[in-house]
Amino acid sequence: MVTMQDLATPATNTWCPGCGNFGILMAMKRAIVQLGLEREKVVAVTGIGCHGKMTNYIKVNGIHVIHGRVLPVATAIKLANRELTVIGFAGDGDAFNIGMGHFSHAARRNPDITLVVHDNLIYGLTTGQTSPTSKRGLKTKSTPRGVFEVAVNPITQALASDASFVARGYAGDMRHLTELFKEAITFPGFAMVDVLQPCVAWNRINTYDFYKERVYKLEEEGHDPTDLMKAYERGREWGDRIPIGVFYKVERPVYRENFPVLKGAPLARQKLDGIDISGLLKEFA
Amino acid sequence: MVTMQDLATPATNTWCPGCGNFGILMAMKRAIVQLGLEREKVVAVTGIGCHGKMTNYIKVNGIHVIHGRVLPVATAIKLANRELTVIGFAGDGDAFNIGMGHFSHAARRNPDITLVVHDNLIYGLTTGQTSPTSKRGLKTKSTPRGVFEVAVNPITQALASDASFVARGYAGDMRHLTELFKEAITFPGFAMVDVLQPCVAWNRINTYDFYKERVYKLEEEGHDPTDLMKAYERGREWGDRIPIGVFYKVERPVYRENFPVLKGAPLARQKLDGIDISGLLKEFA
Amino acid sequence: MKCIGFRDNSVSFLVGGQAGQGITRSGSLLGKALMRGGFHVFGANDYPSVIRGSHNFYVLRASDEEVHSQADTVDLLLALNKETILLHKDELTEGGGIIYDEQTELSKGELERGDINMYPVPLNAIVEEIGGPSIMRNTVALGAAIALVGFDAEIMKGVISDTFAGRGGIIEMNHRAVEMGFDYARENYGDGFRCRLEPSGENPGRIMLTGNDAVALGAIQAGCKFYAAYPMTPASPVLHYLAAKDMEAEMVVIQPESEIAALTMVLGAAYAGVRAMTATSGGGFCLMTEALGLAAMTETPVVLMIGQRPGPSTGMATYSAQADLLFTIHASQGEFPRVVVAPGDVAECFYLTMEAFNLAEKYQVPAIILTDKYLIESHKSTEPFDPGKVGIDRGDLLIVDEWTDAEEYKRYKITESGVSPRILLGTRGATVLANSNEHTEYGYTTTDPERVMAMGEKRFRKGNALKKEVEDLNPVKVYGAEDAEVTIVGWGSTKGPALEALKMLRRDGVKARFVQVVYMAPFPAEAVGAALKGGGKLLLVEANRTAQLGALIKLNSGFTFEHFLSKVDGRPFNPGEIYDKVKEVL
Amino acid sequence: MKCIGFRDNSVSFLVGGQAGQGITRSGSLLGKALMRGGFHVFGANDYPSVIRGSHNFYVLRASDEEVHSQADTVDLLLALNKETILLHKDELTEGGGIIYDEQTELSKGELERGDINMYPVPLNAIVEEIGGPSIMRNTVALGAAIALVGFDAEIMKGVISDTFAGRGGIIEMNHRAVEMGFDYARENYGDGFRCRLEPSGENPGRIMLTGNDAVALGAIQAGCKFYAAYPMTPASPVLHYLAAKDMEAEMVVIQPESEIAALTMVLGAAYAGVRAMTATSGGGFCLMTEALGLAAMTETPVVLMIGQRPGPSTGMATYSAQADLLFTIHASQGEFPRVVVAPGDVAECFYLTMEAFNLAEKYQVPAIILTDKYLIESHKSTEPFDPGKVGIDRGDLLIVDEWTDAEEYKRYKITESGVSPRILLGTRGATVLANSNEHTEYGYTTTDPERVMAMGEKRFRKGNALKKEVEDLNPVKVYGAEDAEVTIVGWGSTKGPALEALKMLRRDGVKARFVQVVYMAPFPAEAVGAALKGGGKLLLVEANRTAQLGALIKLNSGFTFEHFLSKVDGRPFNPGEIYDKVKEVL
Ligand SMILES: Cc1ncc(C[n+]2csc(CCOP(=O)(O)OP(=O)(O)O)c2C)c(N)n1
Ligand SMILES: Cc1ncc(C[n+]2csc(CCOP(=O)(O)OP(=O)(O)O)c2C)c(N)n1
Ligand code: SF4
Ligand code: SF4
Ligand SMILES: [Mg+2]
Ligand SMILES: [Mg+2]
Repeated sequence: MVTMQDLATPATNTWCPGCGNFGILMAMKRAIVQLGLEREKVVAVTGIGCHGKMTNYIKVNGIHVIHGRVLPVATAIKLANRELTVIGFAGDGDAFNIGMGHFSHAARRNPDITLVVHDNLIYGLTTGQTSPTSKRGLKTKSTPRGVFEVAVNPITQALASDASFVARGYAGDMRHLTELFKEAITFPGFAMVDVLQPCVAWNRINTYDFYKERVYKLEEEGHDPTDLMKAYERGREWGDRIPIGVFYKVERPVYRENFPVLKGAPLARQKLDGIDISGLLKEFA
Repeated sequence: MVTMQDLATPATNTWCPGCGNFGILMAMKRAIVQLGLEREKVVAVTGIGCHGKMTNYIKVNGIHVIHGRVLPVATAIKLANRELTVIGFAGDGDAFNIGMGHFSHAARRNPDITLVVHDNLIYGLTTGQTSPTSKRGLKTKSTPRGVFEVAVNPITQALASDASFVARGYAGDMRHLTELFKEAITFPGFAMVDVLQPCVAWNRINTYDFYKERVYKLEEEGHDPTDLMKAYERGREWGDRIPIGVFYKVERPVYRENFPVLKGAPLARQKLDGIDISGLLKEFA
Repeated sequence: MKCIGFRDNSVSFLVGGQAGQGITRSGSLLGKALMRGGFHVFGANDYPSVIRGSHNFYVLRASDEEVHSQADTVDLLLALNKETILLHKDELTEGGGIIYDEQTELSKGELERGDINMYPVPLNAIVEEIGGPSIMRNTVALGAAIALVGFDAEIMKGVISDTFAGRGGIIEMNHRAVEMGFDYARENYGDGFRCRLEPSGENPGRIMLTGNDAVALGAIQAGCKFYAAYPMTPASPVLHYLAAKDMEAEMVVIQPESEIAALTMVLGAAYAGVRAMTATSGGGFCLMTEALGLAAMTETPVVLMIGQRPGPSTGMATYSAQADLLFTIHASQGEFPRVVVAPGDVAECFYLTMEAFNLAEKYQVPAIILTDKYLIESHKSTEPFDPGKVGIDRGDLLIVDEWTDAEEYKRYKITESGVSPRILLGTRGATVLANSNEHTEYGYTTTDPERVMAMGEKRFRKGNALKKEVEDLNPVKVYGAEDAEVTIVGWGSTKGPALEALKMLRRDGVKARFVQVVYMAPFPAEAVGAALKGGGKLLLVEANRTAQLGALIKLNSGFTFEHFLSKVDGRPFNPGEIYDKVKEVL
Repeated sequence: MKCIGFRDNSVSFLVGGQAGQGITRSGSLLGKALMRGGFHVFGANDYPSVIRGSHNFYVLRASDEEVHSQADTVDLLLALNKETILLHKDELTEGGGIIYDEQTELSKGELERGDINMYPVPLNAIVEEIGGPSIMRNTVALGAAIALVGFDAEIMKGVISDTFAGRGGIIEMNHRAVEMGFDYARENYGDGFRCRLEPSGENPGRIMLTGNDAVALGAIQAGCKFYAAYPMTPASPVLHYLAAKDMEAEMVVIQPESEIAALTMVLGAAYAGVRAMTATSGGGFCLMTEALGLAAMTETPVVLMIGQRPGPSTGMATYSAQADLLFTIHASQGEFPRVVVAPGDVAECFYLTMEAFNLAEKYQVPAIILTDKYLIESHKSTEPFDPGKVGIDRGDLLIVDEWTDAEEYKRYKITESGVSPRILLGTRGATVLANSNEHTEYGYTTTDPERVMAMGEKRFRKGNALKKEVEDLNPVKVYGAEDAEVTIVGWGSTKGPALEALKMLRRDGVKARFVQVVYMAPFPAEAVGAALKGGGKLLLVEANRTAQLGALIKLNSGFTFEHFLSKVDGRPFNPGEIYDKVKEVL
């Protein structure tokens, strides 16, 4: 069985002390250990940003891609080899600004992958500009008078995109987050976990203190995660109370069912010798 | 006053006979005439696709851009000169596939522009591939066994993105469409009109007959366009009954209010002489 | 088999009408029939970016020897509307003919040529009699055309049966249309037309297909199992073909949300160990450039076809150009080895696609197949492909169940060749870390100057090895005279017209050579040098304004071109244009 | 004013510590103080892509004559942690010194140099005494440093007052920190350190700023009213600066959802008649390439700054490179004229940004300012900018209320120069149609071969006119000896180290020349030719592996380089490296 030790890497961690990413990393490692996954069968796909360093810090397969492209890469890896557990890690900017174009499409395809959004409501690695999830009024390097736009809401975006598993976690609640990760990873279909992640360097508003006072658990308030309209309503809640937990889940056909060839061995294991196109050539003769 | 005649161009129309785009073109011309807009003060921004030919067929200012980029171009034109009425024309592929990344962001900024989506549920100009709004099961050149993905729903996408005016029209109902266009154009903020547009060449399912049987008007059923949750519910309706009309509208600050400099003359009319950076240089001295 | 043309042993047809009238389809049906009758054929289409209406045409040339391109002139015009007559009458050879509907009203001034034959045929009336759709007028015209050139209606009917297999009624009606057109022409015009294409009675077993078809087949044969592409003219047919054949090809075929998604998906699949590919045109390639660099940095073997069309920007979506060469070679930030290969005919489309997959995997680099609209949408008859000719070479990809080396697996192990062994994801005992940041051998991010230099050098060593291999791969082809007075230099689709021009020059006794540069990156500097030496006057032929291949040759091989034949209106070169230029140069 | 260094009239400092410790800030405060004291300064930072922790450093060099780059060695090390000592001790000049916290434990083996001076200072203790945050240790060290070189604490305090204007408490504490560091060093180390930087007592009125600052100021001065950019190192500071100054600059400043949005927004604003700009680095530029072609085809004047960093792909985000030149020049499908200009110092950043705006509008083409991290993040002191030097020239932009010509307005009117007059949207009596498809003079889509050729030629005529103008704009600068034994050729940020190397060579009596190529597109072939002629041996210096400028020179001007000094570890050239290479070449 894989242990926490097995998941460690020799890379020096360069996140700021106190960064919410530590909580996410730890919860993810625990989830992997508790689910008994083999590290060779797990693939982490990361975008560019502080969150993107995940691939350096967790000893599973990994590909650190370019900014915003976690989802198409992750989708394809899963199609290429369904024996792999594919987990994407994206920043809020990564997922909902430059990567926004992929989000709804991944969701509607419903590949059996997990997307963890390290949602610090800010651009961390590029030193503190506004993110699409930054709330109105947040002062950042690029919005010195405060953000004007209405923030992107990952929960309602996911719902409107027909995502089949929509959840929010909090990096400050490790136990809860670990359980969410386990549920998302084992959920058959596209599972998004938006994680509230304090950025101690740049976001002075959405801090641990901020969340501690506000965060509550959907499951403790009898939320029914199969009720879409209720999910929309809870998803819009952000103020004195901020819900975490599973907003919505529904099982529907996963993307790989679209492809007859995937009924056989994983693509990556298919032999390439003996291919015969002579049948195909007939139509051209 | 501008007349229908004034809005004609010498370009030969190359849409297929019977194409729904004719209805959209006509309704838009009527809306412009009825609103008494000057053609020099209107700008059409078009994407690439059959819809993109709009700029060739309507005698207002126009810029035919690249596939998917109608919204950022339109947003900037309006910021550059608020005296212009800016109307974007995008295809369903243009707006919701390659251009998806801009849609939510335009909506949440709330520039005072109109977006008309020529929603034929197919790729027209590229000869009939699936579009993000193609419904499950539609057989196209790229999905010969039928579309697998859940279709993108422009209405709920717009709602989840906090668009302030969300409507659907039908190219087969010119009078209704003209009124919608007028309302959208005069609405202060980001106004989307998703237009059901039969493509007689490639979409053999969502035809005039298909819509004639199904389309009904929200305003005739007492829909309250200020009720967001009701808007979501109506927005999800697609079957025997398909609603058209205004799903939702709410007035909120428009994007230009974010910029102090826009309180003065339009940017495009600002004089460039006499700029003096000596004050700014002080901090470097 | 007998082919008697007006000026040579080839006959040229032009089928013209409106978009949506099935012009390309008709022309290619005729082509296939002629091919089955023993002839070599080449067919190219011309159409604007319009679904219905607007003028479309298809030129088809047949001969008893290999045909590489359309001709400059038309021998027999199949005019499905009056516009076609007016637009193309001047292209007709003296003695040529026009098949058209008998009810077409042609006023005197409209056709000023007395030197051609008019063949009115009751196209509409016959279709009405049969009770078919109006598009069937094409078939009537085809019937008339083959009658005029002395061809066999049965072969034509056979092609129709195969093409519409399973659609009984349509086949029957079309057969009748062929027959009635054939009979009408026979009866009314007899043997009057002087061009002849009499079949040999033996089908030589060739295939007729487009470059797109050939690239798609090459991908299948190469074991490509994952294809993701966003529609873009002229590359979309690869998507359509593979989507239709995904079961036979055992391939996952996806139309994703954008070109960015397409290439990043391909990259994901390739990282997981699957041969994967995409195709696009210039605008889509722009959007892929960032992921191209990602493939280079992560050393992931992706394959990408570009179908060039005239730019800048949207330009002319349905026309052809060769103006993206330098962009393709330099695309993406930073410096890295890549493969850019430019096939010049359908057979090369097939074999070079296979080679591209091999090189991509052996050197773990992105490989680009650089084509253009004219190459990938034109039909050509060719010998059936030999799958064994190239074979599959996956290089240092280790497919094992378990990693048993004492040393931990290093994705970017520094080796002498620069190539680091790959393994499949999921291999027990090893995890694979790929990284877009500069990285250590294990794949961890680093900015340490020495490590960074070592990794960069490793990638460049691969590039050198790749260059050596390419120099051995026949990267430059030479056609024609050893002792040439003039050497025509070109690439990609200009090969066809250039080879036809060579034929014409040979007939004139001019000693000419054609040098086709096949590999653009790594650039085969030596092979190009060898091919140009002693070639007499040098004439560069490219479908661009800035002589892009010329720049590469000057830079790498030191040759400069005094003569440049450029074509930038989106239309292919005609052989005669090249011929004329050679004559001018000499 | 007196500057006495060890080997020349310059003194070098290195401030080192952890990310998040304000290293760059400290170094630049010191730089500004020295500048106000009459010295010329240059400061460069080095940091990994990490927010907290990890080693960061800043090198600052000051002299009584202009300084163009850092030096090879360090005279005085300000070590805010022990790691800094261990990492940089070997860079110290003989006789150099280290300021560090007195409590740092250095075991014997760790510092093997007996030839340097150790200046322990109670950095922590002083900060504790003041009750300031630990980041204030920097200020104590600065105080000590200026004491050691004989500089004036009051000037330093003045800089602090200005920098933290309005934050009274912070100013006061920092003043005390300077004083206490200063006094401690005076008392304990007196005049022992041999480097001196005694101020002249007169502030010469120079400014010290980065290339990013200068580009931003250039944009403001050029009348840029719209700036949209997606954050990307090293170009983000332009966004930060302009966002902070949007009122003063009267500019709309936007951070949109992606680079695609950024450039298409800029294009929309420019189409509407507003001067508009964006900035990015390689990965973001990849995403902009499609819109770049759109700007070319629609003839919309957009301005774009690229800050190069090492690729491929994410590479090393916070380091420097010059490997995107050929990509930049060839980016986007099709062929079109563009401006690519590469400033080499902060003043050029300012003036060439202004020139870029003018050329973009005069020729209605995209203009790119090609820089790199080293250039745009390093500080340099320079003469205050002269806004009149370049001026604003909007070319054929007609700003009128009404279009009164008898002829209807044609956006793409075919003119002799190739430039078609622009008008503002909203002008009465005229509508403006821009089109990414090939188009007629009015802007309607066309594929007509003659129209298409005419429009393409029109665009190329613009390119020729642009080329002529560029040849007149000082596109190549020559420094140093007329009768040179050796000519160093470079571009962009290598200018600084090259000029420093020239100084060193002059001291040695070597006759050397430095040729800086400023305009990359259109390439000033003649000016380059003139500059290289008679230059003796040619040495190319570039921060890339494939000699990209070398390729352009070979292709356009016919010169080849036998000698190439390349640096690809992301770090800037040191003058000594160039000097050594020249010595080797001679
Ligand atoms: C194409 C591209 N544009 C911009 C960047 C620069 N960049 C790196 S990380 C980042 C955003 C970081 O924000 P987020 O995604 O929220 O991640 P975080 O650092 O907060 O985890 C940006 C813009 C890039 N790497 N690539
Ligand atoms: C970057 C890019 N990719 C692909 C294309 C090819 N293309 C042109 S139109 C189009 C889609 C058309 O569909 P839609 O947007 O729905 O417009 P419609 O033709 O149906 O009006 C595509 C993919 C392109 N022009 N640019
Ligand atoms: S900048 Fe913010 S997100 Fe990044 S490591 Fe520091 S605290 Fe974490
Ligand atoms: S293809 Fe469809 S959308 Fe395009 S013009 Fe024809 S009917 Fe209209
Ligand atoms: Mg973030
Ligand atoms: Mg469509």
